[in-house]
Amino acid sequence: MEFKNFSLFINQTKVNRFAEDLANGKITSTVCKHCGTQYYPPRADCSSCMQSEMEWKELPTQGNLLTFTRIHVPPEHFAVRQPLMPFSSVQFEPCPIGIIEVGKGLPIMGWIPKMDIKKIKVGMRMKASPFVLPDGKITIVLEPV
Amino acid sequence: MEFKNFSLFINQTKVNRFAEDLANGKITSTVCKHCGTQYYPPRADCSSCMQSEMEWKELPTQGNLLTFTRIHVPPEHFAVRQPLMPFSSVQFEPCPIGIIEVGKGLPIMGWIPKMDIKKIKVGMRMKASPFVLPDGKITIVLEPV
Amino acid sequence: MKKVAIVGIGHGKFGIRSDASLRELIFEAVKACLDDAGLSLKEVDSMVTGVAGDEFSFGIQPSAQVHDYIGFYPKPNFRVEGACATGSVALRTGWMNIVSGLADIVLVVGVEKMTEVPTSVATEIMGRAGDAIWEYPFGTTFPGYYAMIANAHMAAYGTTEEQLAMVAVKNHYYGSLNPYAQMQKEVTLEKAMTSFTVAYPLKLFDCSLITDGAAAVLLASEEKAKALSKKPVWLAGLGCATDAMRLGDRKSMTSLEASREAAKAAYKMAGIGPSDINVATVHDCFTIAEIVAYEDLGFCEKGEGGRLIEAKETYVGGRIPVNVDGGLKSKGHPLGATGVSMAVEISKQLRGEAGPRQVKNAQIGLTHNVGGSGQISLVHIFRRE
Amino acid sequence: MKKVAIVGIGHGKFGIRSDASLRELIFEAVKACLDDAGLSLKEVDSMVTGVAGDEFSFGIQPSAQVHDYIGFYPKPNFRVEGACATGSVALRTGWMNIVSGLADIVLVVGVEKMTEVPTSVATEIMGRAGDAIWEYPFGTTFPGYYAMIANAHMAAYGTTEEQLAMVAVKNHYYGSLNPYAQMQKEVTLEKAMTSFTVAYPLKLFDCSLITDGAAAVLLASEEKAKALSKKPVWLAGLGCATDAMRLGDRKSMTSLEASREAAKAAYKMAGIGPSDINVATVHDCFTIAEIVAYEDLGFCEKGEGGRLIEAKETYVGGRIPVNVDGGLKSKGHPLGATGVSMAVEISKQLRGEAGPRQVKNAQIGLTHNVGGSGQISLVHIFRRE
Ligand SMILES: [Zn+2]
Ligand SMILES: [Zn+2]
Repeated sequence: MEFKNFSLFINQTKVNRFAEDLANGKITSTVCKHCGTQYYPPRADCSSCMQSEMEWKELPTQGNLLTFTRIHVPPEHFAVRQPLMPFSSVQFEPCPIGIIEVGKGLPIMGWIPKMDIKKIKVGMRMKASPFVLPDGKITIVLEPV
Repeated sequence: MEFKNFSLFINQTKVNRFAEDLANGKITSTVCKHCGTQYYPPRADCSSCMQSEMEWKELPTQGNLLTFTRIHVPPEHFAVRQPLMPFSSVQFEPCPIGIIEVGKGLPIMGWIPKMDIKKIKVGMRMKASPFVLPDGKITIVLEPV
Repeated sequence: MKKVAIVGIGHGKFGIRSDASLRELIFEAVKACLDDAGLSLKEVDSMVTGVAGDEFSFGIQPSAQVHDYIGFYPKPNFRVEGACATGSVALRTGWMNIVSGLADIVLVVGVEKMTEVPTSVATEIMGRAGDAIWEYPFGTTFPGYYAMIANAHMAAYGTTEEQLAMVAVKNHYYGSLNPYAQMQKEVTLEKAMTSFTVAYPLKLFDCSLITDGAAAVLLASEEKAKALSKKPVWLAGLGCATDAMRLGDRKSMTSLEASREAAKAAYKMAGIGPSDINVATVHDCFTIAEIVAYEDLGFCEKGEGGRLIEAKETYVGGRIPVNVDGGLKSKGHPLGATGVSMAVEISKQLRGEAGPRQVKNAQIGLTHNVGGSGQISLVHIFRRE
Repeated sequence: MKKVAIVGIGHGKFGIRSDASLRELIFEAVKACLDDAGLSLKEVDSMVTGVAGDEFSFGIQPSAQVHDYIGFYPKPNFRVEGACATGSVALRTGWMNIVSGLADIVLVVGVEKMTEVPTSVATEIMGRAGDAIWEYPFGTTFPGYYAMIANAHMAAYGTTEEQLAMVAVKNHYYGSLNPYAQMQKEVTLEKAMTSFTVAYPLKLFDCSLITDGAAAVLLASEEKAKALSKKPVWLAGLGCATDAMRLGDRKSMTSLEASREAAKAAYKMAGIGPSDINVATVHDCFTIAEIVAYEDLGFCEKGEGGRLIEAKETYVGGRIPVNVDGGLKSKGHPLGATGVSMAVEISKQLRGEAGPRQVKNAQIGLTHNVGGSGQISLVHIFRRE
């Protein structure tokens, strides 16, 4: 699984294992072996202690919604005329997105495909899961628990 | 005739009449009505006197070759796999380009489709002419006189 | 520390400028600026160019397009960039040029030519002003980032969609009085409230525009400024700060820490506080951004921004007039030009030349300019004396 | 004027770094730089980031990727750009930061991640570093611009293709002694002469490479430098100048006026002349560029550059050793990093830490960094005391 299948643009990073893990059903973070700081999105280097020995660790997947939106005017790669726009059921119903906090300083961004925007509330409990799109790309979805 | 047919990227400029003139067989410059400075490439504004009233004037077309090259590793828009690479006869014979000076401070860049690179010499007398490509794009060629 | 003043201002027409290229837009602003200062380019020592996007300028080193076209070479000029705060980064760099002794008179220009690329491409370029690796894959856009700030702010403080729309109503009103503004018509609260959703809850009238435009200011050392100008506008405080790249990594989702830090630095340097400001231009790329700016700059308490606009305290005549040039919202937001345009407007106000938008006896003004979704923020404070 | 010194240097491995992203490359250089200085980021006041291309960094405000990843926020950081001279623009801006009094310790970083885009796209991006409107439509590339300079120089002064190749031979030799260089093998004159033509008359070995890499330096005020460092390297002269955008509009086709002007300013500020320089890194994006630089910097008379390399006067032990770190040619040329990398190398030389490449008792060094096809040039002079 190439990292680009998640990131769209970039394939070359020391944390490209993330996409592989995602394809295997896991949302992973990195933890600094020296000072214990945990990073999501994962980082290959620790900005707390400037060391670069990290280990991979699966994240908790449940947390409270920090915020959300639904983008009706999408950028180039998500234009509605493109068949690949993820989770777009009808032309004028793009999918909401949001950010949940699964631990202190551990925010997970994801699509919220199953919810009416009016029913999404800041603070609601949600769960993050990997999701493989029909075109082979891989991403993350959030749903209420 | 859209300016982009000459410039490839940009259509929006105060001097877009240049492409129109080129399509009509003329290489044109602008001349400042206040101080008489002549500009090629044409400019809508005079950097000598900071005024913006210009008139269009056809350029002399003959001059001495200032320099030249032949680019064998072309950029994206001129890649040999593209059918539009101008004046490319065989895959490994891209066309030379050069700059002639048709007056003090009036350099014209152009393709030199008819010459063997070994026969091109700095200082040789050449003539510039507009040239319409098969795809409708318009450019400038240089040939010895 | 040496003193630096603005001794010349120039502003081109903002809008969809399909008549002009980037370099031609700059020429208009530079010409106006030199005329205003009564100087020629020969007297200028150095230059700083603010352009936010290579992809908008069709090439790296857009600064070369500028120094070539206005004929400034061989003197120093280079580009600075801080996304939408680029113009203020240019001003900061121009100030450093003079105070460090490298130059006495510096031309600071900002420009962006955004409408030559298709709107969806412009939306993508700006969407990647968040984190291109970790946010953009979720289809994020500029309105999207600020919509997430809006939803968090509404949940935390009860800010309403009406209050957001009230910012649009104010800024369109003042835009209608600014001949350089892209939008020169007023909008009603009802029209703003019923416009289509761009990124929930932000509607069309909550969003600034995609704009072509340029602005320029001439900076001078104290000695030169006093010799050259009857109405120098002194740069009294500078602040610049940064924040995490991704919204989710920020200390707060309802304020911009970079703005709070930049404001703190600028107030400290100027030796004043928020209540001393007579007029301000703040970064209203979206209506929620103006409300958050009220709070981050100390014009009201945290969470009170919505109520500040509701009480019309940011109109001329109110407690603290904000964006009475129309703001990014109505004047337009050509990324690299915006910060310089803000300095032009505050200079007009402090000189008493703002016409129907004039804040009476304005002595101290402030500009606030944010890049990306808050990764950088710059605050500048200007004084008449 | 206040004095500023380099008190820390850091250099990542240059090359095809498909193992690392832009932000990860920067981390390597910053970590090495802090370790060298014996400082932590907490003690650094401000930062300047040099990145040349948005299209290489996949987004505007690449500086935010940097301050986010190394955890530098909320302190000031922004991007500067001058095409291939970006790294030197960053150094100049860092210097201004300190001398203007805004900061005492400034981290200056330069980075470019160029190999993630296809080579033809990289070639296009750099081709548009000339005039995208008036030159690129003729299929111009970076090698193409310098090839035109080469043909003009050869016609005017009898410079030969062999002399060009001799620059490559020298720089590959020194690259083989530099563990951070992209190419670490020597090349023979015959091999260089028979490599394929990239842009007539420039052959493969006349051209620098497409490179990923990062470098960093820490600048400090005089007081801090003396307290922090046993071997501060003083920035004694700065020069920055510009030129017309298009080759055809230049006063000369055989020299870079921007370099001549920048050198004049730097020599004047340092109070020295070309013959005082013990070691130099010059902008050899192409072999002809190094020969032209010899002349523009005053290391030889106009037109004598070819003969200077032929006489091996720019080797260690020669009259003026140039690019004894391998130069852009062999070390690689990650646009935004190059100028910072040059400052790192000169610092090593002046500290006496250049190992097998050391110029004996080097006291005064010079860096020369050109942007685009000569639209901007920066010259910096460094002293041991
Ligand atoms: Zn750690
Ligand atoms: Zn004129």
